[in-house]
Amino acid sequence: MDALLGQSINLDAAVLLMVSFAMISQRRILSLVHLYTLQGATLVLATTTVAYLTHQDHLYVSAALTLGLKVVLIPQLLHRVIDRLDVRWDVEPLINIPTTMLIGIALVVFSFNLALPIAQLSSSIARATLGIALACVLLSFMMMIVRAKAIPQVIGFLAMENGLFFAATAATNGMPMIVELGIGLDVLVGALILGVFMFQIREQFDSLDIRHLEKLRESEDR
Amino acid sequence: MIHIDWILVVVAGWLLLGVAALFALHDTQFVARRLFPLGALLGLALGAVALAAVFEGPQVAELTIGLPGLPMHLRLDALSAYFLVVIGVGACGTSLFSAGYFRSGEGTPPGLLCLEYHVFLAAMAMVTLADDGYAFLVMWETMALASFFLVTANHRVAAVREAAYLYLLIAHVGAIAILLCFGVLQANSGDYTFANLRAQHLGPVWSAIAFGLAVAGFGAKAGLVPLHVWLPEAHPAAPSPVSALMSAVMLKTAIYGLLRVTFDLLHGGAWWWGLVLLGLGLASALLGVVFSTVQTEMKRLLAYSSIENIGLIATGLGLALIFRAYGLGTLSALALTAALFHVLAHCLFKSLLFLGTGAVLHATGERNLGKLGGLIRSMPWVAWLVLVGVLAGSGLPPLAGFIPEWLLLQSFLFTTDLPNPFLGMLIPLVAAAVALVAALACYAMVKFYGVVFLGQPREEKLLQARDAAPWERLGLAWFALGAVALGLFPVPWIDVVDKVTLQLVGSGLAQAVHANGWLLLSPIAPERASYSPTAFLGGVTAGTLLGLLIGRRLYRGALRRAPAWACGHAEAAAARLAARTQDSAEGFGQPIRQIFEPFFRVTRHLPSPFDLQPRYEVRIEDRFWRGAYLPLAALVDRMARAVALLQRGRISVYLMYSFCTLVALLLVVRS
Amino acid sequence: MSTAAILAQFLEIVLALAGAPLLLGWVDQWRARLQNKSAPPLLQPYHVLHKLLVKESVVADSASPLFRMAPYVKFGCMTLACAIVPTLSTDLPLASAADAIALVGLLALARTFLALAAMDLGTAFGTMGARRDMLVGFLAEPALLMTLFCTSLITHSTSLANMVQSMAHRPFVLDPSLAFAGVAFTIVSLAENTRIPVDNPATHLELTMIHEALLLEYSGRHLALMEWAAALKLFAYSCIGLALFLPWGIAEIDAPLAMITAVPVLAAKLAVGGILLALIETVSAKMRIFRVPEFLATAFLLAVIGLLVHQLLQG
Amino acid sequence: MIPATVPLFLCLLLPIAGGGVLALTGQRDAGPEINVAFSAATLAAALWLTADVVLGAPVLGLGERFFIDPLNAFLVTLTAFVGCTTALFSRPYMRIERERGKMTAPRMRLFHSMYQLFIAMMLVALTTNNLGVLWVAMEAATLTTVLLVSVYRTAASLEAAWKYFILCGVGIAQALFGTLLLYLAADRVIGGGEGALLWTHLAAVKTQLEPNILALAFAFLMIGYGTKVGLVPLHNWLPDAHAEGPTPISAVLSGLLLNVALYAILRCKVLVDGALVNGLAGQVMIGFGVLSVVVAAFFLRRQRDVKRMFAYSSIEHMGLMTFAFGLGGPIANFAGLLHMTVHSLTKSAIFFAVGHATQRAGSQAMDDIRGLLHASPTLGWGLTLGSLAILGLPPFGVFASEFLILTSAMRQLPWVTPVLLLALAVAFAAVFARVQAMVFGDSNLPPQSHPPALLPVFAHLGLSLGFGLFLPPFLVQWYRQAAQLIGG
Repeated sequence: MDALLGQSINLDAAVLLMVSFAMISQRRILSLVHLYTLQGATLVLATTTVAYLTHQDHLYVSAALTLGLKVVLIPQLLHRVIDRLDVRWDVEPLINIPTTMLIGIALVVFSFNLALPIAQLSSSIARATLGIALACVLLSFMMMIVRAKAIPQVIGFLAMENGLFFAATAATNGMPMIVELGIGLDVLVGALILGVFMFQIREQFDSLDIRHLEKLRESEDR
Repeated sequence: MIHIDWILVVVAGWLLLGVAALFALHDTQFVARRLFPLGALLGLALGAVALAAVFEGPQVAELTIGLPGLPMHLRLDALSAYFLVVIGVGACGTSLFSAGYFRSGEGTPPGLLCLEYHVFLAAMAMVTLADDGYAFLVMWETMALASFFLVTANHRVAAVREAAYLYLLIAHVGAIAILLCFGVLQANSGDYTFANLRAQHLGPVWSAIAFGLAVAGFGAKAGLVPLHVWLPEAHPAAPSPVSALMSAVMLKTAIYGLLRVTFDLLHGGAWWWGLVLLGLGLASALLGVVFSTVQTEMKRLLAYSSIENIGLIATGLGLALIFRAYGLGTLSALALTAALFHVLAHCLFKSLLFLGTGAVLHATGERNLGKLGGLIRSMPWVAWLVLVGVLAGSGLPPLAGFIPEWLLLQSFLFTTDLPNPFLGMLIPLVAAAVALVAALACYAMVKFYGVVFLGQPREEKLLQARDAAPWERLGLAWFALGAVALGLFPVPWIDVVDKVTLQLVGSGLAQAVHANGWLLLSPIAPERASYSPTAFLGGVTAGTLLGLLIGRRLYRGALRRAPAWACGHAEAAAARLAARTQDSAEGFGQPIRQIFEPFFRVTRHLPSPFDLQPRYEVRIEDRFWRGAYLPLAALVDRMARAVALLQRGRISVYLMYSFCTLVALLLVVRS
Repeated sequence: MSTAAILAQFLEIVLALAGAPLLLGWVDQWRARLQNKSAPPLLQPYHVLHKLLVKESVVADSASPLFRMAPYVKFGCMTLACAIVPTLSTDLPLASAADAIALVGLLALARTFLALAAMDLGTAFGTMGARRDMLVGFLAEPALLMTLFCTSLITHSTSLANMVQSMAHRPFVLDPSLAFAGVAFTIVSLAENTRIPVDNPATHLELTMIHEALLLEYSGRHLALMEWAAALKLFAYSCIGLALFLPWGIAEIDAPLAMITAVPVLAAKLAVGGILLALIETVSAKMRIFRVPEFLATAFLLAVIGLLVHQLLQG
Repeated sequence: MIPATVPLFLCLLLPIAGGGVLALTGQRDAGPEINVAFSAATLAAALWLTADVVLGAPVLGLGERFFIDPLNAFLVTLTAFVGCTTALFSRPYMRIERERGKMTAPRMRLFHSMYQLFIAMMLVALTTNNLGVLWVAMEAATLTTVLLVSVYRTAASLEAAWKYFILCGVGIAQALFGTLLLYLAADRVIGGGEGALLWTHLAAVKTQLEPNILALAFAFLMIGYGTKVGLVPLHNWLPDAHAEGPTPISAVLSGLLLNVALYAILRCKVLVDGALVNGLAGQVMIGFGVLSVVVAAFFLRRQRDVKRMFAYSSIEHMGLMTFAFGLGGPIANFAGLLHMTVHSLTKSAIFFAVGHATQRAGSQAMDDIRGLLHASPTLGWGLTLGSLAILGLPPFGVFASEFLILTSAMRQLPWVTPVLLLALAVAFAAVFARVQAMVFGDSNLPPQSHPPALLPVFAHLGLSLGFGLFLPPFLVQWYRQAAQLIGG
């Protein structure tokens, strides 16, 4: 039974990776949010499994925290923003999607190879997951690079944070409570601030296209 | 208390004066009439103490300020004492003059000027005392900074600002070179005290590098070609007493540094070092003198002449290095004596000349030679005192300017003793060039004096020019007397220089000179060469008196005053047309300009026959400016433009940077 | 120093002061002869000096004391110059006061004063003359110095007396460096003494003047002293040349009596030299002012080449 | 005898409380004064704490969660001090901003409370012993400053804040991953639980930590915290944030935040150096340092906006410090710490002066600022001396530290020294040309409604001058201990 659960964590990891790829390929912002929610749910699942397997009660707390934060609160927030500003579609990303996918695969290989020696040393139940977590982080990073609008960028940011969180729980059986709490708080505040910002950006530039945010630069003249 | 303590007291006194001035920021009377004379007294004291210290052994002191583990080491040996004397002499006269000069306070409040002025003096004194790299650099840069603020005293004028900027920039670059030089000298021992630097005996390559860095660093301050461009800009920009100090004293601190590093810390070197210095010195001397003859602005003219004199000093140093490299101690001492003598002589007459221009500037408000003239009638005091400076500056006997040139030429005549035939062939050419420089300097000086003080006033207002104030006369007289005394009685001063040469090259001229009394200057042996200024002066005076006797006593020919004849153009002369028909500054320099055309970058504007207002204009520029400096600035700009492309405002690109850096770093740590 | 030395010194000065105008007269006479003119009497210069000294001297009212000082100073300088050049004897008290370099300095001093005095009035021709004179000077002085250096390199001394002495004592050899120096020296002395082809002492055309332009404003005793000083200068130059390049017949420290023979020898040398000078002035034409620098530069180069040749042969 | 934890908690809780109080009262007229009061109180507490640490042993607080040794004690003092002077400066500055209508009552409230919280977060980051909490505090400090930078709500400030947030957020996320890896490594040695994140425990076992993991961890930490230090090429947020935020914030960003980030890197470097023998961390830092110095120097050449220019100069100096710490060794570390101090003091002083100047000119464009010396001599001299000091002219402290850095560079990697010196020369030429144009000449600047707060400027410059001329022995001792801790 436990062995099965142990493998289920790897399954969750695989799901997370898939979701990250899906995010890269996804143009519709609404479905991006859904994907993000799905990612959060997978995270909750993984956390509770680890908690159960390693009998660390504080992981239940952090699982609950994740649930509240990343499955309920932040998606709600994003939905509200999307409704208010009604941005449904992202414009064409800066690099076209097939290319991005190819780069993404390369990244996955890279991060696995990077995490390999560590995985062998890791004492945790799911040692393979570290590479996947790293891959998720890098993929979301790339997503932030290629997306041209504010909201997808933010979602990328949050997804990256998810990857980190997954690494924290799955690969190291959870960080100390206080840190988890702190991280959670920061994410929450950050998300709120971002929400506020997007409204302000909207009213300043009446668009969320971050290509408008290129005023501050080095002048070419002289 | 030993001498070094007294010197520190003087320095502290100067600083106190400066601080005191801050409390009377706008009280010109108090600052000028009370503080500056006190500063002059302190300068006199400094000179006296230092003079006494020359004959003492080295004295050390430590100030517990500076870096942890590296307190400020100070050391007073013959070399530093000698330059302290120069500083004292220069400071004394200049402060006396300034007491009368700072009337209006040029742009900046007089109190502030006073502070900067005295900090400048103190820093120069401390530079010569510093005995470790850190202290030296701190004082060196403080000196540069103080002088920079003095130069910008009149910062409302854009040209002044630019000049000051250029000055500080080059000074800073020079300081960087010096820092690197010390870095090489310490040979990875991590100890920057001069004692340690002296103890390190570097290999030929590294010591050559150190020497090169020293020449670059100190050359930038001294105004050696090609780092001289700041000098003709900054000197005219500064208030005249400051120009006097910078030209007469500050440049000498650079010479001090060069001596300290090359002779003391590096213990001399290969003969080609001397050749390098010789070449640079000659280039500077020639360029300086040629440019000074064609200037049309009196302070620029003097500034270029400073470049020339520094060049001659460097030539002497180079020759000394060559002799030293071949172990010819006495000859090395001879060349070195020439250089050191020149240091004081130049300090005297150049201060005199700059202060003179200051007086003229205040009386007429004109710095353009084309608008001056005939001032000997309205300002006799200044004119006659400056005449002394002019004669000394032209290197004419029996004044102070002649002796260093005499000694230098003497030391050239001994190069037949050199084992190196190549040098033997080279040196005559150098000697010829030096002779040429000396003659051209005379030309420039005659131009300066003739155009400013002689002839007809070129402007109406010059007739109302008021003569210098008593304090100013005092300052001028101080230097004039110095120039005469040093010229007439060189032998006692040779004793002083002797101590320095003993320290640096291990031999001196004192015995040889003393062998034939203190009136006859004969460095090696009387049958070889001798010169007695007093007898010379006596001879000329006797001849002059004879002339007077014949002209005035034997024949009592009457004397009648009449308008100038001017080949029958008397009425023209009367109608002040003469003022226009006499030679202008351009005119007087024109032959030199034609002969040395390749030196200059000349841009002419000639009037065409159809011009309604015909205009003739010649602008003369330094080739180095367009040749070296502007391209350098352009290069920096190009690189800056390239770098600026990094930051184009697009956040995705920024993220890309981070991403790539991360991946690259991961690859690095992985491998 | 011995009484003989003092005597020699005195004799020299007197001889110079007295003989200089005579030499001038001699040269003028010969030039006239060579140019088929009726020659002025030999003593003409004395007459001129006397006349000028008697006349009242007119000084411009705008003239400063410098203007009136200059003639005396120049006269003094030239007197000293004649005093330190060994003409009769090499045993001169004043010789140690100024060596070859100082001699050049002395000449420069005189020149400077003259130029300043000429600029004092600010007349067009005066300043022009000053400029030209300085132009000649800044090339002639180094050349002169170099020629002197040639001999001092040979004699290892810069004190004129010793130079002459050891030149006289060394076995007679044809020294190429001396040849170069000699030619250079001739050119320089032509220029310095305002002779054709550089300048024409007898000209009355202001625009071509160099030396004369400096004297335009002078009259009476001032002019007289100026002329006399010019004569002294010519005398001094001739003596230097003769002493250095034909040093024989000059009395020495150990032989004061030789002075008695030295006087006629010197007179003979000067006579020949004067004739040669007149000859040169006759056969050559005055050159345009801006050719003069080239002319002098040649002299300068010749002198330097002389130095180099010496180095080449010695070292 | 009062336990040393009392001042510690005082100096942590005071600013937090201040944040709370000002969140309620910040909009009042007395807001600035309250701000100053709390900052002053914090400073007092910090001094007390420092005194305890310097006199006695390192302090552990709240179990082992907090840890004060000379290294962070000196940074705590510095932070509290600059925080206090900046509060003093912002008093007249923000008043004028409000009169100009650039600030409104709610914004004043936001500004003041966030200011206090920002100080609090940095103090937490400095004093905590838990690397996780360090990360949390850094993130929190970022969030507060994001709000502070965007306080004007102008398009430019929003853009700046957005970039700041995204870039630093992403960066700091990498730092979290690095921390995670550290935890992973420690997990294997001292087992899980909170102990595995306490720096003291990690430092105790640093030699046994798995080198591979630590190498990776350091890469992530370097990127993460390096972004906040503003190392090229991660620096892009820095000039914008400095230029567009209120000047007091530019002052504390340059003067404090960058230091704290560098402090975080140093703490991690200690561990990595313990685990890795090949001194990889040092080499990486040297690389980043040199790159930053050189690139920043050339950036300086083309600046038009005064605050932007001095932001780049901050990049240059942080690069220099990073380089120094990368070199390691007692002298270099000492020099780095000294440089940290004098740079904070001088740079914040410059920003104070610049703030007043820009307010008078009503523009940040340097072409609009003319003749400061003429308009207000004290202000002009403040800016002039400050710039000369930051450009490394003696007798100011920056020269001393730069001298030490360069000389130790000459010993350890001679080939780098000329490069650095060249960059410094370029920076000098660039900055001084601009400053000179601003201070000299005639001015057209209108008078100001409130007297400028020049006390902070000259207090800082005075200190910087003092550090250049004479370091009191106890200070030297203190620096030495700190340098020791960084692994001198």
